[in-house]
Amino acid sequence: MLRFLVRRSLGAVVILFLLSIVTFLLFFGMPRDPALLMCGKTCTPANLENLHRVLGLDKPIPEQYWIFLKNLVMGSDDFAQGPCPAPCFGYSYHSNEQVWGTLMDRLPTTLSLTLGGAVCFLIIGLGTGLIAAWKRGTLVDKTFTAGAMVISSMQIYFLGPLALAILVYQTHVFDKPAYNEFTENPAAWFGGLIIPWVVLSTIFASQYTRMARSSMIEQLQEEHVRTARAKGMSRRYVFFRYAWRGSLIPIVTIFGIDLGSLLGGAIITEYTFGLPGLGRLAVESVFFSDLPLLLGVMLFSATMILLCNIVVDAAYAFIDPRVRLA
Amino acid sequence: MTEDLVLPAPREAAADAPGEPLLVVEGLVKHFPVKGGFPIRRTVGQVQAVDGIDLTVHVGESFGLVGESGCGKSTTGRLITKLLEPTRGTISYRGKDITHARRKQLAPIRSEIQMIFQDPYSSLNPRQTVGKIISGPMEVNGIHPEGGREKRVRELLEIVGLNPEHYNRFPHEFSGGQRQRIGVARALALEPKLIVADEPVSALDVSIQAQVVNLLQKVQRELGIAFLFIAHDLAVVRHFSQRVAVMYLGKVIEVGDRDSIYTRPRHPYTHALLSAVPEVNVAGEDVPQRERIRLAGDVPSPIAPPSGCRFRTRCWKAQDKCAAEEPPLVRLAGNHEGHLTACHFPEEPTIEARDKDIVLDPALVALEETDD
Amino acid sequence: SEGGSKGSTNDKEQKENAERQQASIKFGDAAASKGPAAEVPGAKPGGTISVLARDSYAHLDPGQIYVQDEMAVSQLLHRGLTGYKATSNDGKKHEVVGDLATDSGTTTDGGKTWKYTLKDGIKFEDGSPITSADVRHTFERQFASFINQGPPYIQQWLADTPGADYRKLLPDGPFKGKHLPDSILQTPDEKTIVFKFKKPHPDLPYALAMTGYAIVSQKGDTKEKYDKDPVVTGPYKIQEFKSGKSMVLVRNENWDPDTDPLRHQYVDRFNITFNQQYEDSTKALLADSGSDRTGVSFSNAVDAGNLSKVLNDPKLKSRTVGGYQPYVGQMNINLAHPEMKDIKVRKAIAYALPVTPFVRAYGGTDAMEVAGGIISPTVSGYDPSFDPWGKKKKPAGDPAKAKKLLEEAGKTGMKLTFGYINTPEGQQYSTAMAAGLEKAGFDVQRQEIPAETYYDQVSKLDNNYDIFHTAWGADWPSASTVIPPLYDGRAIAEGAQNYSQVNDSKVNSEIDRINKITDPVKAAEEWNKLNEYLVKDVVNVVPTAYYKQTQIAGSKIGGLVYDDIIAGVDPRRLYVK
Amino acid sequence: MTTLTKEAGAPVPADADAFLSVRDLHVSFKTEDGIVRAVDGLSFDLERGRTLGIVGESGSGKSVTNLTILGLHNPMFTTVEGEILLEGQELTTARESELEKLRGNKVAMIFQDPLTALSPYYTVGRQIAEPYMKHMGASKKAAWERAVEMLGKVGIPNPKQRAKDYPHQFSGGMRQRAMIAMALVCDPDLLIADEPTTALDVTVQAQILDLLKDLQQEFGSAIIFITHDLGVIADMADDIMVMYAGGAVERGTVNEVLRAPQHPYTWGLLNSMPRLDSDPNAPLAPIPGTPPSLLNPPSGCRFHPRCTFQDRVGGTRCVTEAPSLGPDRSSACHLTAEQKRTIFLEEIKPRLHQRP
Amino acid sequence: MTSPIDSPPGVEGGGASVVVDGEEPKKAKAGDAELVGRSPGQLMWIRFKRDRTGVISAYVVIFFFLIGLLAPVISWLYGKDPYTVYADERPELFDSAGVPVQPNGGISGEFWFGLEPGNGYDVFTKLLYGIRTSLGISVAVTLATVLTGILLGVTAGYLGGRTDYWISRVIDFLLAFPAQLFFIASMPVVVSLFVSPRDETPVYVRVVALILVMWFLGWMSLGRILRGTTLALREREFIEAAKVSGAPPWRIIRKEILPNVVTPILVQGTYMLPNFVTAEAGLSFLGVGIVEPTPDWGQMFSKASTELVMQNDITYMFFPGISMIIFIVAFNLLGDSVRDAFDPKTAR
Ligand SMILES: Nc1ncnc2c1ncn2[C@@H]1O[C@H](COP(=O)(O)OP(=O)(O)OP(=O)(O)O)[C@@H](O)[C@H]1O
Ligand SMILES: Nc1ncnc2c1ncn2[C@@H]1O[C@H](COP(=O)(O)OP(=O)(O)OP(=O)(O)O)[C@@H](O)[C@H]1O
Ligand SMILES: [Mg+2]
Ligand SMILES: [Mg+2]
Repeated sequence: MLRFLVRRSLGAVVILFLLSIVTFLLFFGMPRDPALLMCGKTCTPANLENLHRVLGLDKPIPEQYWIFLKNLVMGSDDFAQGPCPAPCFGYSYHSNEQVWGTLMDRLPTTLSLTLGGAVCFLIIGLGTGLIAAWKRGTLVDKTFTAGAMVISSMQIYFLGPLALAILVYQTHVFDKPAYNEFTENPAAWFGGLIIPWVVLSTIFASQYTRMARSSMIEQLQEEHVRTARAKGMSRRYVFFRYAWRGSLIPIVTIFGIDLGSLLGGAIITEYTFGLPGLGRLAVESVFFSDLPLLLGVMLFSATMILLCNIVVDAAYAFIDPRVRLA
Repeated sequence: MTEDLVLPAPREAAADAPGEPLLVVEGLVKHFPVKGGFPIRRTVGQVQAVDGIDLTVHVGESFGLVGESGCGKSTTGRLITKLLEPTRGTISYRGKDITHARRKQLAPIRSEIQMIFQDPYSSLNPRQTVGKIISGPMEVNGIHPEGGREKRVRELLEIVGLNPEHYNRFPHEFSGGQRQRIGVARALALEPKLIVADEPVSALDVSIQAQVVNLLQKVQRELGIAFLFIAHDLAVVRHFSQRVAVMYLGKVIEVGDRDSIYTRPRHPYTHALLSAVPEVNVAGEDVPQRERIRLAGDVPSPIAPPSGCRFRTRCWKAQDKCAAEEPPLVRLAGNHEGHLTACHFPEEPTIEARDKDIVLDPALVALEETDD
Repeated sequence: SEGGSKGSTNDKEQKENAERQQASIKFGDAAASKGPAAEVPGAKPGGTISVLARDSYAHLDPGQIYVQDEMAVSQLLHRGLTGYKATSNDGKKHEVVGDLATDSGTTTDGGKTWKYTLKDGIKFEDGSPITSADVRHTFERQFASFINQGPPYIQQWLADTPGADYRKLLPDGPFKGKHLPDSILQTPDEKTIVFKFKKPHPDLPYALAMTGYAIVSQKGDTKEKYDKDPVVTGPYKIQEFKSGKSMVLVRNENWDPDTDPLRHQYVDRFNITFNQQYEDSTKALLADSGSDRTGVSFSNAVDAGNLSKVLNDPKLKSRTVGGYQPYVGQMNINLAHPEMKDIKVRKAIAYALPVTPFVRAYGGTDAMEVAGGIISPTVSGYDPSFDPWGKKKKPAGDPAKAKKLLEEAGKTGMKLTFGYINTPEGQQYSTAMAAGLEKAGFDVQRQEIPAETYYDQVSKLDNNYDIFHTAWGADWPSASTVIPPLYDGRAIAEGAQNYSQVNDSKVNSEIDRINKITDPVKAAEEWNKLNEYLVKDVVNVVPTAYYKQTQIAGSKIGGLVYDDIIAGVDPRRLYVK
Repeated sequence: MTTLTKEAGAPVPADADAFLSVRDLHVSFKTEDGIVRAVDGLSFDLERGRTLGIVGESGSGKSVTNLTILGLHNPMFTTVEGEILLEGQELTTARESELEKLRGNKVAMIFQDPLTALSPYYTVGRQIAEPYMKHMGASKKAAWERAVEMLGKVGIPNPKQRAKDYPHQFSGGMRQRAMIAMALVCDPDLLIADEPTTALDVTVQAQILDLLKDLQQEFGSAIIFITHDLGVIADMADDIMVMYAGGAVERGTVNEVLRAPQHPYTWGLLNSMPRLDSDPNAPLAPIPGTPPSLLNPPSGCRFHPRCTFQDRVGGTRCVTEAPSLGPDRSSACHLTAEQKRTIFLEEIKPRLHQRP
Repeated sequence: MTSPIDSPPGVEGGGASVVVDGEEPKKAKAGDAELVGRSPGQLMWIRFKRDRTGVISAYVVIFFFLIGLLAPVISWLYGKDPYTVYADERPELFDSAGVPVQPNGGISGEFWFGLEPGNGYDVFTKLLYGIRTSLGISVAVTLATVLTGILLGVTAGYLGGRTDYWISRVIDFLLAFPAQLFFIASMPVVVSLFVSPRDETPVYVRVVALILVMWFLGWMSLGRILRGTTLALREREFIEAAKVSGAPPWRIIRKEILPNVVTPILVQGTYMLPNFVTAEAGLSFLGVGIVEPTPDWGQMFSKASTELVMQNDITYMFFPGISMIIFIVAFNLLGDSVRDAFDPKTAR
C-alpha cells in the first residue's frame, strides 16, 4: 500500500510538473500581455517595462519557470506584496492577493457544491439504478431507464438556467444561488446551494442510474453470481453481496473521474449559478491573463484529478482482492 | 467428403529423402521477463517457459509434443515459427541457422514452415472472406500459381474437404471443424515442408476432432509434410505422431518413438501422465489392467522451477540427488535407439498395473483409507 | 414582464435636474469651507448600514482610485485638499470648497500658481497630524511606477507634458530621496502648499477634489501594500477587509467634524458585502427585510430586469433615487485611417449607425438615453435639443441618407473594421450595429477585443479598427475634462484618450482659448459650441447614449440622495431612520 | 419446422422410487435470432447413490438440463415445460424461495470453470461457509470450521490458512477442489457436476475424478456427471445417457452402453475417439457433418443428416418421424433391435478392436 | 472446449447460413450468387435494421444532419435568415431592451419559433444554422479524434514495448488535464496562432481552433480503447498466422487489424459525437467558442441564460434545449443500438 502510494505520488508529481510546463508555455502563447492589464490608464512603455521587471516577465521563460518552481517548493519573500510561504504560487497579477490564499478562499465553495452534489447524485443515482436492475424488465425499470436517458442528455447549461428562470426569476420560490459559509449560517449555506445541488445531481444521478443498472445486470450474468445462486443464497443476498461488489468497480472509476474534475472546478456549474468557486476562478485567471493564478488553478485542478485517480485505484484493491497495489 | 479426398503428388518429393533432419533445435531457451520492483519498474524475474530443449524433426515425419498446461509446448512452437525470439539456443532449418533471422532474411524459407492454430475462432480473421484468408500468404510471398490464385484457393478448399464455392464466405458462417480446415488450407497454401500444429483439435467437439485428425494425417502422409504436433491429448498424439517428446516445466523429459513412449516409458512423469488418461473399455475387451498413479498438486510455477530434476517435487522416487543434479536426457540401458529419458531413477519400461497404486494426493489417501 | 421598456416617469424630472445643474459650480471661499457640514434634515446618529456591492475594492490607496465604486466608498475614508459640498439637499447643487485646506485654493496669476493652507486639527486615523509634508508626499508618490491606476491630471500639469511622459519628472517618486523642486511644488511650512504650473490650470480645485489626490500619510506609506490597508483621514476607518468578501467600516475617532464641511458621521458602522450582483442587491433591497431594511448600495443600480417594475410602483419608487451618470457613449471614427479621412464617409457612418442596439444591450431606455452630443446632462453646457444626426428621432439609423452619401463618395461596399468589446453586450450591440451599417452599404468587419484590454487596444495609435465604441465620463462637471483629453490633437499619444485621433486645428486652438477662461459659466457655453462643431462638422465621433442609473435602498435608510458628482448614492449623508 | 411427434415425447410414468425424475422436459430460449429449443422432450430417472453420466457434444443441452433442475435459468427468456420431481417434489413450478432451500443443500452443483464460477471478491472459506450457514443455520464460527474441514477433506494442504485465501490465489486444481468442497458442505443428496474436469490437465483430472468417486462413497450422494469425454464417463458413471441436439438418444448402464451401444451416434463417438490402445495407424472414423442448429433442428430423427445407416431403415421414416426412447436400456433409433445388434457386431466392433 | 455460446452469435443460429459438410457441391453450384457470404458488417446491418428504437433514432439523427445540411435551403424557403436584426427592422415587435412584446417569445405565423431577445434574430433559422455549425464542428472533431485514436492507439497496441509505453504515458498525462480549463485557456492561444490578435478573427478560425482544442484532449479515450483492442487482436491467432506467412507489419495493421477495429470505432464514435456536441456547446456557452452573430447551439444556450431571457419570457430557452435533448437522446439510443447490433450478447 505504501509502495503504491509512493509510486503513484511520484507519477503524479511528474504529471503535475509537465502540466505546469505546458501551462507556462500556453500562457506565453496567449495574445495578451498581463502587464498591460495592470499598467492601467496611464501606461507608458517605461512603465510597462518596469511592470515587466516587477512581475519578472522580462526574464527568459525557463528562468521564470525555475523561479516559479523554487517558490512553489520553498516559498519566497521576494514579492513586493509581502512574504509568500510554500506552496507559493506567487501573487495574482490582477487582485494582488496571494494565489494560495485565493485558492483556499474559493475551495469551500467548490467543496460544498461538489461534495453536496456528489452525495445527492450518488444516493439517487445508485438507488434508482439498483431498483431498476432489481426490477429489470418491469414498468419501474423502463420508466427509470427512459427518464435517466432523457435527463442525462440534458446539460447543466440548459437545466441550470431553466431551473434558475423558473424557480428564481419567474416564481421566486428560491433565492438566487449563492455561497454562504457553513460555519456562519448553515441554513443560508444550504439554501444558497440547493438549486445547484439539485441541478448537478439530477444530471449526474441519471448517468449513475444508467451505469449502476447496466453494470448490475452485467454482473448478475457472471458465472460466480450463478454459483452463489446455486448455493441457495437468496436473491437479495446475491444481488447485494455478489453482483454489487462487482459493479462497484466501474462505478467507483467513473465517480473518481467525475469527482476529480468537479473538485478541480465545476466550471460550467459555477459559471451558470454565479458561484465564486474554483471554476470561476479558473475562468477569471484566463480572462485576466493572470499567470500565477492560472498555474495555481491548473495545478490544483490536476492535483484533484490525480488524487481522485489514486484514491480510486486504491479503492480497487479494497473492492477486488485480485488487484494488488504496487 | 474427407473420405474421397484426392491429393496431388508431393512436390519435389525426391529432393528431401525422408529421415533427413529437417529442423534441428538445440538448447532452445525462452525466458519471459517478469516486471516489478520499486520504485522504478524493472525485470525482477524470468518465466522460464522453455529452458533448454533439443529436438530434431525429420523430413516428412510427424513429431508429437505432449505435456501439461504451461509446460512450454506452445512457446516451443512459436519459437520455431519465429513468432518469438529465442533467448538462447539455436534453431536450424535444413542446416541453416535461423535462430535470429530477421523477417527479410527469413523470406525464402518462411513459406516452408507454417502453423496451424488451436482456436478455430480466433485463428481466422472475421473480416476476411475464406478466399482472402487462404490467398493472403500467397500474396505476401508473391506466389503466382498457375491458373491464378483463386483457382489454387479452390483447389486447396477441395483438398481440405470444403466446398470450393465457399470461396466468398466469411469464417463466421462455418462450424469449428470447418474453420480448422480453412486454417489447414491456409497453411498448405505455401506448400510448406514443416507444419507446427499447436493443439489443432483440442478446441473441437469429439465428433469433429476425428475429421480434422484424419485430414491432417492425410496431408502429412500424402504431401510428405513434416509436423510438429503439439497436444495435451495423449491419445491423439499417439494416433498422429511417429515420434513423441514429453515436456515438463520447460524441459523435454522423455523423447522416443511412439511405442517406446506409450508402452515402454521410463520417466516417472510419463508413467503418471499415461496412467491418468481415462480409458474407455469398449465392448468387453480383455485388456491388461493398467497402472494407477495419482500425482499430488499441480505443475510448479515456471518462474521459480525446482532445482535439479524439475519433476522431483511431485515424484515418488525423488531423492537428494534429484534436487542437486539435473538429469541429462540420455538413452537408458534397455531402451530403443532414439528413446531418451532424463531421469536419475527411471521406472520399469511397462505400463502394466503395479502391486500397489501410487497415490500421492493426501486427500485421496485419506478417503481411500476410510473406505477400506 | 416586459423588461424595462415603457418610458419612465422620472425621465423628465431627471432632465430638469440636469438642466438646473448647467449653472456652474462655484469655488467656495474659507467661510464655505468651514466645518461642520450642515445637518441633514431628520438625521440622527447611530445604527449600522449594510452595503451591498458588486465588486470588491481592488484599490484602497487613493492614488490608485479612479473607478466610481471605489470613489464612492472613498467619500467616507479619504479626504483631499478640496471637495464638493452639496449646497442643496437633493445632491444636485454643489460648490467646491476646501476640505483639508482652508479654502478651495487661491491663485493670483490666472491659474498658474495655486496656494493652499491646511486647516488646524486635521489628523490621520492614527492620530498623527496631517502636514504639508504629507501633501507633498501624496503628489510625489503619484510619479512612482506602482501608482498607475489613478488620474493623471495634476502630474501632467506639474510636469507640463501631455500623456504619460510626466513620470520622467520624478521616476521613482519620493522613495529614493528625490523630490520635486520648489519651482514646481513648494511647502514653505507645515501648513502651506504651493503648486506652480507652467500653464494656467483654473480647474485645479476640481482636480484636487478627486479621490485620486486624497492625502496619503508619508509615515504610513507602505507603497504597494497601502492599497489594502491605507491610513485614512475620513470619518470612517477600515476595521476589517476581506478582499472579495466583505468590509467593515467603523467611526474614525480621530476625525473631527469641525474640520469637515462635507461629511457626516451619523451611522456607527457600514457592513459592506461584495459579490452582490445588481439583481441580487435589487432583490434584497426590494424585499426589505432584516438587515436589508437598513441596506443600501453605493454603486449598484437597479438591475435591468427589475427597473420598470420598480419605477412603476410608487411605493418602491419612493425608495429609489436616480440620475444621469457622467458617461457619454460614442462611436469613434479612427481618423488615422486614410479611408476615414473622407467626411462623407464619416457622415454616412453617422447617419447609418443605429444606436438602438447599444441602448438595448444595456437595458433599454430606463438605463440609457439616446445622445445628441458629447456633453452629458451632468456637465455644464449640456443642450438637450442638439441632435445633428437625428438619432433621437430615428435611433435605428437612417440608411437611406447614409447610402446616398456613400454613393456620392464613391465608397459603396467599403470595408469598415469595427472593433468591439468582447462581452455579451458588446457582441450583441456590435452585431446589430454592423447590420445597420451594412444596410447603408458598408462591408463591416467585426473584430473582437478582449474586454480586459479593450481600452488598451483601442488607445493604441496604430490600431486597425475603423470604428469602435468608447464611453467617457467627465472627471468633474466641466467639459474641460471631456473635450481636451478626448479631442485635443496634440494629445494624440500611445495610450492616450484621443481615441479617434482627431487633430483639427480649430479644435486645438479653441481648447487652448477656452481653457484659459476662468469664468466657469462662460467656459461652459464655449465648450458646448465646440461640442457642436465637433459632432456636426468634424464627425470624429458619433454620440450614442447618455448613461442613467436608478438606485434603491432599504426603507430604514434616511438621507438617501443621488449625488450627481459621485454619480451614485451619497454615502456621507446616510443615516438610519 | 417439424418437431417431435407426440408419442415420441410421451411421458414415461415416473419411477416411484426414483430420487430424481425428469419427465418430458422442454426448455427453450427466446433469442434475437429465434427460439432455441435447447432441451426438447427429455426424460430420465436417477436413484440415490448412483452416478448418471451424461455425454454429448457441445450444445446438446447437457448444461441447460441441469441448470433447469436447479431453476437457475433466467425466467425472462426461458420457457420450461415438463416435470422435474425431486423426491416427489415438483421443481419446475416451485417457488423461488423453495428452490433456494434446495439449492446447495439437497442439490449442489459443480461448475466447469472454477475460476469464473468462484466469486473473486470473497475468501474461499467464506464462500464454502455461506451455504452451510444458510441451510444448516450454523453460526459463523461453526460454518468456518466446517469450511476448513471440507477443504481438508478435498485435499487442500494447510486448509486453515488457505481458507482465508481468495480464489485467484489457488491453482486450477485447487479451485476445483474448493468448488467440490463448496458443493458438498451441506451433504447434498444430489450432486450435479457439469464438466468438472474439462479445464484441467490429465494428471489433475485424474486426481479430481478419483476424489469425486471417493467422496461419493463417503457421502452417498447421487451424482449427475456431465462430460463429453467417453473415457471420463466410463471411469465415473454407473448409468449413461447420451444426448444429441437437445434430447437423449441412448440410455443404459455403463456396461450396456459401452459394450453394446445401440445408437449410430454412440457408435460414431466411439469410432471417432482415438484411444491409447487402438491401432494408431488405422484412420479414425469420424461422424460426418456438424451438429445441428437448435434454432432450426432437423426434422424426424435429429441425427439423420449425419447418419450413415439411414438407408437401412428404409423409406423416409428417419426424416419424418422422430424415434422414441424407452425407459431403462434403450436407444432412440428407427433401426430394429436386430439391425442394431448386427451392425454393431459386424461393422463397428471390429473396427474398435483393431490392434496394432 | 469452446461452448457454442461463446462463438459469434447468429453463427450456429443462422441455420441457413451454416454450411453443412455433407452438402453436395452440385446443389450448391446451382445458385452461385447465393454463395457470396454475408460479412459481419452485413450481419450487423441486418440486426440493426430489426431494432426499432435504433432505426427511429437513426432517422432522428439523420433528420438533424439533414437540417444542418439543408439549413440554407430551408431558410430560403422560409424567407428569413439568422442575421437580420429584427429589433431594428421591426422595432414595434420589441421593447427598448429588445424583449419581444408578444407573448411566448414572439411566436407568430411569421416567426415560427419566435424572436431572440436582444437583437431579435429569427429563432427558427438561427436554430437551423446553429445545428449546422455545431454538428459540423462535432463531426470534424470526431473524425480527427478517430484518426488520431487509430494512429496512436493501433500503433501503441501493435508495436508494444517502448512505443506503447510512451504513448500510454502521453494518454495518462493528457487525461490528468483539467480539460475544460484547458479548453478555455488554450482557445485564445490557438486563435492567436492563426491570426495576430489585432486582425480579424474569421469564423473559420474559431471553428478550426475549437476543433483543434477539442481534438487535442478528445482522442485519448478512443486511443486507449483501440490500444486495448489491438493488444487483444495482436494475441489473436490470425495475426500470428499472418506473421508466420511473412507479412510485413504494415500489411498486418492494414489488412488484419484495421478492419477489426471498425466495430469499436463505430461504437465509440456514436458515443463521442454527442459528447463533442455538448462540449462544443459548453465552450460557446462560456463565451470562448463560437460568438455572435454566427449561429451556434451553444451560443444560443449562452443567450438563453442571460438575465434578459430568464427574467422575462423563457420561451426562447426551450428551442435550443429541447432540440439538443432530442438529438442527444436519439444519438445515445443509436449508439446503444449500434453496440447491440455488433455485440448482441451484452445485456441491457
Ligand atoms: N508472452 C508471455 N509472457 C510471459 N509469460 C508467458 C508468455 N507466453 C507464455 N508464457 C508462460 O510460459 C509458460 C509456458 O507457456 P506455453 O503457452 O508455452 O504453455 P503450453 O504448454 O502451451 O500450455 P497450454 O497447454 O496451456 O497451451 C507458461 O507459464 C506461460 O504462462
Ligand atoms: N441463455 C441462453 N439463451 C439462448 N440459448 C442458450 C442459452 N443457454 C444455452 N443456450 C443454447 O442451448 C443449447 C444447449 O446448451 P448447453 O449449454 O446445455 O449445451 P452443453 O451440452 O452443456 O454444451 P457444452 O458441452 O458446450 O457445455 C446451445 O445451443 C446453446 O446455444
Ligand atoms: Mg499452448
Ligand atoms: Mg455445458
